[in-house]
Amino acid sequence: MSWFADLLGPFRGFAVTLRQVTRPRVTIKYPDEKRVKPDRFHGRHVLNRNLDGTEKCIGCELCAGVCPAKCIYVRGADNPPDNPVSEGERYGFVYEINMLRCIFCALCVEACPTEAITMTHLFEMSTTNRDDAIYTKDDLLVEPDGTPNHPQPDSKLIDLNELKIGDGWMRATSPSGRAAYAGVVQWTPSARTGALPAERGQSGQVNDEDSGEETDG
Amino acid sequence: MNELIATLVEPFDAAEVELRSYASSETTYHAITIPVSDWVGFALHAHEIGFDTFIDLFAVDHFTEAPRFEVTLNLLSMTAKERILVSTRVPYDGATVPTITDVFQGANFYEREAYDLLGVDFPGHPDLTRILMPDDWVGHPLRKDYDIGEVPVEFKAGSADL
Amino acid sequence: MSDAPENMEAGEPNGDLETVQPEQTVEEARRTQHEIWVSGTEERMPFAHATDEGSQELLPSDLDPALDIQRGVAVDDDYVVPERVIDDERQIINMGPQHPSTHGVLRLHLELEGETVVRVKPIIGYLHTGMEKTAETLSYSQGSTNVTRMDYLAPFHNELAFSLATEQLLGLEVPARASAIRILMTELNRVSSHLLSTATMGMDIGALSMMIYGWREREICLDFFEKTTGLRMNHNYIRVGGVAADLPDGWEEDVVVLIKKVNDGVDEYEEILNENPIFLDRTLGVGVLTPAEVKQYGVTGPVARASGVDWDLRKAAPYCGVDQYQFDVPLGKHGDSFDRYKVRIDEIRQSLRIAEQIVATIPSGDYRSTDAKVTPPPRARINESMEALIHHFKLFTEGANVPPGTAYQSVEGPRGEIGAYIVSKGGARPWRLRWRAPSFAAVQALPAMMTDSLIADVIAALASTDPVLGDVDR
Amino acid sequence: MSFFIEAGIRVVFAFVFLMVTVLLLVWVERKFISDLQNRIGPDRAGPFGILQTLADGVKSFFKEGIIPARADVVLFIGAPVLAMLTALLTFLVIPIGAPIEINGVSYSLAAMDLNIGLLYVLAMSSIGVYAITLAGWASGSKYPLIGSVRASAQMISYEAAMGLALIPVVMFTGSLSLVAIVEAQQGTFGGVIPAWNIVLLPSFVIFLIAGFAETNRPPFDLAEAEQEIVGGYHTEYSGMKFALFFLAEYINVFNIAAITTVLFLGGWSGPVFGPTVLQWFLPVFWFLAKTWLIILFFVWVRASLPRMRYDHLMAFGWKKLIPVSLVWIILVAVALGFREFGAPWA
Repeated sequence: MSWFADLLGPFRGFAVTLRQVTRPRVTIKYPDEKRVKPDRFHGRHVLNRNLDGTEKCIGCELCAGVCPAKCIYVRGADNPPDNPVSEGERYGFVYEINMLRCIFCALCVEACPTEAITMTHLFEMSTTNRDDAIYTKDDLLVEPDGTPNHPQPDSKLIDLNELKIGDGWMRATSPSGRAAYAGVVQWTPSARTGALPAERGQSGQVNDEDSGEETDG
Repeated sequence: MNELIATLVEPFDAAEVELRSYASSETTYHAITIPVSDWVGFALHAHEIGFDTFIDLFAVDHFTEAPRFEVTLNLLSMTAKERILVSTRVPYDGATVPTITDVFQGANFYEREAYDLLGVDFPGHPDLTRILMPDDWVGHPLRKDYDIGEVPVEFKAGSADL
Repeated sequence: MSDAPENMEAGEPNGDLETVQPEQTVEEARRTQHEIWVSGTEERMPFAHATDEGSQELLPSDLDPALDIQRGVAVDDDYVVPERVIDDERQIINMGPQHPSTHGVLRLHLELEGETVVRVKPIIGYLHTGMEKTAETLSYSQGSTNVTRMDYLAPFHNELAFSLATEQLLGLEVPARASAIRILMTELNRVSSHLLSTATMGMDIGALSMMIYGWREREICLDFFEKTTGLRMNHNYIRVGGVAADLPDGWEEDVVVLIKKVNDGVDEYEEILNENPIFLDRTLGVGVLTPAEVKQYGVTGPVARASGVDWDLRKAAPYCGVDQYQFDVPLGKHGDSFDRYKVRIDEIRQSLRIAEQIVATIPSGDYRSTDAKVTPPPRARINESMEALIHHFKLFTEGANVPPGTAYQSVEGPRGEIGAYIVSKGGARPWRLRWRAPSFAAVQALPAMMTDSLIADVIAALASTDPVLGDVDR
Repeated sequence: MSFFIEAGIRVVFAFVFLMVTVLLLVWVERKFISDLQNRIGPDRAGPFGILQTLADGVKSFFKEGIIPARADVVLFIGAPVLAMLTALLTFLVIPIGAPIEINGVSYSLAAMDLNIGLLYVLAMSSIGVYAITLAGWASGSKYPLIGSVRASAQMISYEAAMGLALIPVVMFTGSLSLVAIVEAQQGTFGGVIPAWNIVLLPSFVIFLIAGFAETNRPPFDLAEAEQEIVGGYHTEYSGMKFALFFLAEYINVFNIAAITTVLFLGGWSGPVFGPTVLQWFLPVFWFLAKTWLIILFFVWVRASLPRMRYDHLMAFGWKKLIPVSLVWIILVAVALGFREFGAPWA
């Protein structure tokens, strides 16, 4: 029957296309349905707070220094001794990100020594003027209870819940290549996400001894 | 230095050969430096003895060093599985390297690119015009004395004196 | 700088061509025929024709020796140059920079006689963003964010070439797991790139569904990249010294599923295209590139292998231990569009085969060099060790210091040899980064493929060459 | 007077019917092709995106009409009108159902039942070539010119094949009137197989292939070949003028499918039963069902085949289709001769 198969060869494409009718669709109805993004997704930045409400940012400007696109502007200031804003000696007095220049490489997340700047799953950030794309500290910093802010909270496209998840890249890069640190929690919990577990690591085990408590997210 | 490379550089007294190896690999390649007078002759000779695959040609601006421009030719011998990087140095005044488009057709675009971005002249090239930059561009951007230029990044607090 | 070659005399005047006078050199002809506007002035001279492009203009054939040189060498005996009609009857059309199938902003000046393409001139530079210059201002740790954007369909390969070249300068040994991860990601990247290429080739030839199917399978690859690196393109994942992060939880299952799905998808493409008489008519014997031309123009990768040139850097100059995996190098015979398509399809299968082996054999251990001068310390160490904190700050502000020297490193990208040539004069930034872009050479070889074919063949040849203009222009 | 009233009603009905059909047709094509490609397809305007075409039409209507500087204005505007006109006129002779008898008067369900209907169809599609050729020429631009040259060569070649494919049908049924052709296909062979002209299988296949070429549908859409010559003859068209071309193309698709149904698939013939009103509508239903099946086939082909190359297309038309048609005509003639006069040796 091989001659028959040869004869059908040119028409096999018709069968392939017709077969697709029964397959599930690969496209989704975007603004109505949203793709589930992976943990490490690089989305909009947030500035985190500690569980006690103090800011994590200590104004060290490492993020601004490492940024290949030079899109971060930080100016630190000394903490007022009576009412410290951050845990350290200084805090980020001005913190701005020009989202028009940001390339979402997440080097700032890797650079931040206090896990103050992390990335979330929100990427719908279109604006109608250039000014709105410059995110100030007010837009970036989460509330003391962990609720994130967004400059256009009412936009239909935006699911603000996506701002509440994230930090995957910070967790993923924390071991910095050391197998010994895989599965070790190396960060302090933040008000936005609570305590986060480490990734499973190469041994398949999560080392939870440092995290202290179970995560809820 | 293996036999093929020895044959390659043998007619050229002034050629210097340096053996380098790739990262995380045992494979090696040869960096050869020749005077500019031997440039076309070397290319021809290399083509004859088997380095017939043209891979790359580019220039480097060393700026602070005496012969300022370095033009490097990257050739491959697929039969011998050898790679050579042939370089020559030319000074700022008279940064001219004779074209090798007669030996390797593929050098055409690459010499145009080197001319366009670093201002090295290739006399004899059939169509030495700018290739990446606009025709009316002034200067050669990859030269070290070419100003990088800067676009100020807009920030809300950036201009305000806080 | 007057660069008009002295030996290039203009030919006899041919017909009554508008403004070209006899006894002009090429340079003079350009100058008189095309008044272009001078930057900095408001003045803008009207162009003689709608297709004028200053010195990039396709001149009458007797005035343009450059293209005759580009027309191919050592061609087959049956390569017949048809007798030219006089230049008056030529029609020049611009294909691109805005055209549905020029893969970005490639511009082809086509000289037509009816539908037959007599001469082709590729014009590039519309996407030139000076990335080689940018690289000189970025440190080695920032550099991979830059190079990954050059060939945006092969970001991992670009990062790998850059990282390997830097490691060559540093004399750095990379842990085995890092190498395995690098190979896994680059091979999957090759799959995704070839899938896209096959898809767009189908689209360009008019097989609409092929487009969607190719992107469908590519999506699976991109999903895996996104899960691993957080980004779908331009990952900045392969860094100097290793990779930025370990593979994500559950990656083994993902890769196994990916291999199965992509293999099934590729089967479908072959069912649609391989025996389709129209597809065969459109691609067999179209856009032929001979092995001699391949070597002359420096075309590498699948395009070269389709012409029967057995050259794969993974075999010839293996990097990251890719030689320890079993795979074949698919070769074509005729160097035509169909062979290029077929070589890509076969390479997808071979890459998946490598990925399969990596899942089975990946070693555990560190996945980034532990050299404190290259790799930042683990996050937990920052709070414990003063030295770690200093290293952290130094690496993220200044970057890793690299000793002086030069290094060339090439990897086998989806489009051919991606070469990174770094000149270091010490310090944390490259003095010069030269990027050997495979598409650049391929674009240069386009006239050899397209001359004396039909417009439809131009598209088939271009699609099967698969140039990425981000790579061409950098 | 009553003739004009009746004609007016028929024309208006035909126009409305065509417009609704085209709206549906574009939607069905987009939806079905998205099914074939694992996509969702249009789903925003109206339920299942059924109003998408309407939205696109309204958008085109309000768009600025751009006329290129070098265009020949009269022809540039006239060409889409001509394309639309020929497409609409072709439909007039197609009977979409069995004749309806009211008060003893039989009304044909074709807008007009010409006794040379088939010739008329061919004539209209020949004039349709002018629309495309003029559009390309009048644009004053290079890609459209190439497209229009391609189109004229292609459509003239395939018209020959199409005409030759129709000759056996005419010989078989003995009439050029489309209504008569359908009526000749009533009944069955041996009471089981419907007596449709599809028994003239080679004619059917050639006609269908030529139909693809005549309507500029993939795999023969060389005249507009987006990937090669950008948009072919309608590269420079936008707004309402483009929409007219677009509509004309889809009306032509429907026409070709309908004519195929009429000529080869027995037109409106099918089981008819029930009360009078149902007996009026069932033939229309059978006709539309067959036509839509062919349209879906058109879409399916579009999703499955790449575009042919120009020279292959011409070679295919002249070297394959036309010789096969000629041979087939002779075979049919001989067969008919046997049927009519008996074997010469008998």
